[in-house]
Amino acid sequence: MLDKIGIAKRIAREIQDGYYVNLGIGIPTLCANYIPEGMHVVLQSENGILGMGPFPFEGDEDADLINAGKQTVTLLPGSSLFDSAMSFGMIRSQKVDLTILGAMEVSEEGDIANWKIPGKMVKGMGGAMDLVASAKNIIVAMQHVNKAGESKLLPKCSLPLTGLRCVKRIVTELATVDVIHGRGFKLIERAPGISVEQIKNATAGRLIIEGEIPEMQIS
Amino acid sequence: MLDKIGIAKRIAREIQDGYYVNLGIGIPTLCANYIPEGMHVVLQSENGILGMGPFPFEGDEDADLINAGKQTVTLLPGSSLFDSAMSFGMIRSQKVDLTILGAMEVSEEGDIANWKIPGKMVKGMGGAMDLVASAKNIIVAMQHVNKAGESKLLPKCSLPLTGLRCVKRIVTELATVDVIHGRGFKLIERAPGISVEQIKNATAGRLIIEGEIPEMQIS
Amino acid sequence: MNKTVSNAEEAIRGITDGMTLMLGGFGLCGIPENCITALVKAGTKNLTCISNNAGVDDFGLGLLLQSKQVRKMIASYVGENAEFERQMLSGELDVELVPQGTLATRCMAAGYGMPAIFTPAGVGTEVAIGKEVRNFNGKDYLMEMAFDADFAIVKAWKGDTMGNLIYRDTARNFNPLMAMAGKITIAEVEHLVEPGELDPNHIHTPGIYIHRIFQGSNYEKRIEQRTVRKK
Amino acid sequence: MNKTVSNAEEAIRGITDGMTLMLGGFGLCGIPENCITALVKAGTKNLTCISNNAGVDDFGLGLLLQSKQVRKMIASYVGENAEFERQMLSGELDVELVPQGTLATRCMAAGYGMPAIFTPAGVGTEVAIGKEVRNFNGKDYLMEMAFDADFAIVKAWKGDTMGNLIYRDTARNFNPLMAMAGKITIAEVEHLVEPGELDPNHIHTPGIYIHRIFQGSNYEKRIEQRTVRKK
Repeated sequence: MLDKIGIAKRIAREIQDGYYVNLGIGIPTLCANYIPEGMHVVLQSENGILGMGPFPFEGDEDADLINAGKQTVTLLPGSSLFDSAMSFGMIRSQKVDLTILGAMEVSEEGDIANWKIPGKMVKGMGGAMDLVASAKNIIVAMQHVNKAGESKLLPKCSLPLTGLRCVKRIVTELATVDVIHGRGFKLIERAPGISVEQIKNATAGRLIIEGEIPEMQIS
Repeated sequence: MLDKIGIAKRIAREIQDGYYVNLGIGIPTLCANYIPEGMHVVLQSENGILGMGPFPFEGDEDADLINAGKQTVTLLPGSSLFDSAMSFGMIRSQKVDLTILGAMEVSEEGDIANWKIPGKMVKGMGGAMDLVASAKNIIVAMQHVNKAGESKLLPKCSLPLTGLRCVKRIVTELATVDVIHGRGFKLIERAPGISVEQIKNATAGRLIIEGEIPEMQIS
Repeated sequence: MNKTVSNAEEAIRGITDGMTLMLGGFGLCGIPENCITALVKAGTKNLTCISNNAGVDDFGLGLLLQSKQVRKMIASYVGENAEFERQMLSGELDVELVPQGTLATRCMAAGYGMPAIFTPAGVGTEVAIGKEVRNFNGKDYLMEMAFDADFAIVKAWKGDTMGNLIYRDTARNFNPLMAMAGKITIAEVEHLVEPGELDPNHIHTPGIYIHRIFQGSNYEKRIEQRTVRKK
Repeated sequence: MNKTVSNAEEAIRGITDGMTLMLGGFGLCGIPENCITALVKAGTKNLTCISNNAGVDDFGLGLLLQSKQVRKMIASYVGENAEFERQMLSGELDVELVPQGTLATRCMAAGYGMPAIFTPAGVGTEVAIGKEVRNFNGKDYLMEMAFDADFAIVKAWKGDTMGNLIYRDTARNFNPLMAMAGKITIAEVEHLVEPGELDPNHIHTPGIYIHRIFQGSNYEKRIEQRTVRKK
């Protein structure tokens, strides 16, 4: 079973040289730490940065330079700054190669719910609806089951949707799964030490198992 | 009867302190020379300038700094440069206070034709259709009659239109005339030495004459 | 063409009960601190505020919420504010949640004289309820309307007396968009200079959009999430 | 993330007969001189060119017209070009005239992922023929579609190897809009520098939009209307 860092490491393997990547808050943010050496990737932050760098050294924090999670960050050489309309313009026009975000639920069709739980305080969707509606390649980082032990990979989402038919791949503590439109969740890899049976039991939506399912390679 | 400079001088009186003004090619451009001293006016050029200055001194011409008529120009202190989308954005959102342009024909309804003569080579509308469709205050500088002696102030335009119901005021070599929607051309002023009768004869559209018509004041 | 006013109190003159205001900023970054303080002092009520966030309890837009001056909040994310939650649950405060890109683009549309825009954000979600859905090239889009704001209040780094503005780093965010969108736009800046001191190639907001400008004072520029690494 | 190519010939690789190209510039100001020369040399045919103007007979886009490589021209003003006129009248060349603001905004729409925009320009004129007219708040607007270009070719003043661009004065014009709109975008620059040399606050076109960049040479930067005053 993977921990959060394991999930981040596995997803980082999806990043290719030359990619522009938008990382959501939480596990997705961790992915930045595991981009292979020598690979040149530019991180987009939807509040208006391309070329976001790591957190500043203590004492170098600048209130004018934050990421979409409101954390103080830095700029790397070759970065650029822009307003929010251009930022979401480049997201809508699919210039961002890969978007990694968290989810509460994903359906067999690739629908995603990650912004609202009825009965709980609604904080807002922020940029999530824009990202999922436009991104050409969306990978979800999440737990396979929620704290109540219920599967988060469902035939249909029960929570209010963030977007329709948009998720391509899901990486959880148990498995890597692809969304095959019209068919269901296709099992791609098992997490180290996890059996196909365990994944099956944790998946409420239709799980497609074809041939031998390899174990994930994580450095 | 006014010459071109006279028309430009008369129109310059419409400009108020603090105005942002877009001047078309021809007579409108001349207006810039007659803005009263001490009045602060910012000229917009739709290719991407606010704060356009006079022509450069000989030898200071810069191929990267031209106006919408492709003439070399200069920048005044407080100027700004921007792309064509923002330029027409500020035109469409009516941030430009006054637009002065030429016309081939204007109708009683304020329709304007100034871009195309059937049978002749069409050069294109450039920014004219955007300007007339959006500007909140449009003054036309033109001759009252064409070279064939026909009135250019018509019940309806005969040439292909540039825009509908947009012209507020017309200044010609003979008169200042306002467009009153649903009523016609209202005579406001006579050019020096011109009689109401002469203006009547030169106006094919309905001319409204109410009370004594004063002669224009031109410095 | 000098648009300078002496301070925030003078800048916000004409903002009256029931008006719609746009306020720049993302989180607490690039917010018009001086004008918010002046609005609290003025006590203007029943405001509709369009801003990406709602501040925190004791800073930013949160101050206007504390003093119960806001009737309706239009934002994309309002998570950091307990008083906000209380007012929303009690029904004192109307909240309209708008996807962040939609919020930005509806501001831009107003500034660009475009009555509406199309975006795929929110298709198939509750955001789409009551909105026109239109298919272009096989993809569904929502038609979203341009905002209509009586005043826009923005914060820039540098400005000149003619209203030209330059923002700094991610304090740019919604500010240039809202600057274009207000019927009347107020800019507060950290450094107010004379015309000619800013490079015309580097202006982010041309002065034509700005009606009043002043140099603010005592900027706190609070950091919401101070994240650092060790040297 | 080095997007540098060695020259214009390499930059235009993949542009084939029948493609749609956007070319930046207003008149002869800010045009991609090197790429135009390379396209003439390559002899690519049946191009659809989207550009505000069509150059003059012996410079700019006029060179592509002289060599009869253009099948269709989409522009707002084409007045300075005798060969253009001849080809248009003879039917060799299709011409679609688009209001300048509509042209600019249709480029921006493509770059911003908006399938269509609304503008009042052209309502009630022949430009409106066949287009949807829609009334918002009592005013009529045309719905105009985003452009779809295989390649955009732009000219900037400075650029870095990651594709970040800064334009100079009115040579900006359509360039940043078209840069965002091309499926593949080529930038030629007068000065190519290393990442980190350009101030990120002053970038007009972020590198994400640029696929290939090179430092051009032998810029003529011809002036169309040399207007001066005496010292």
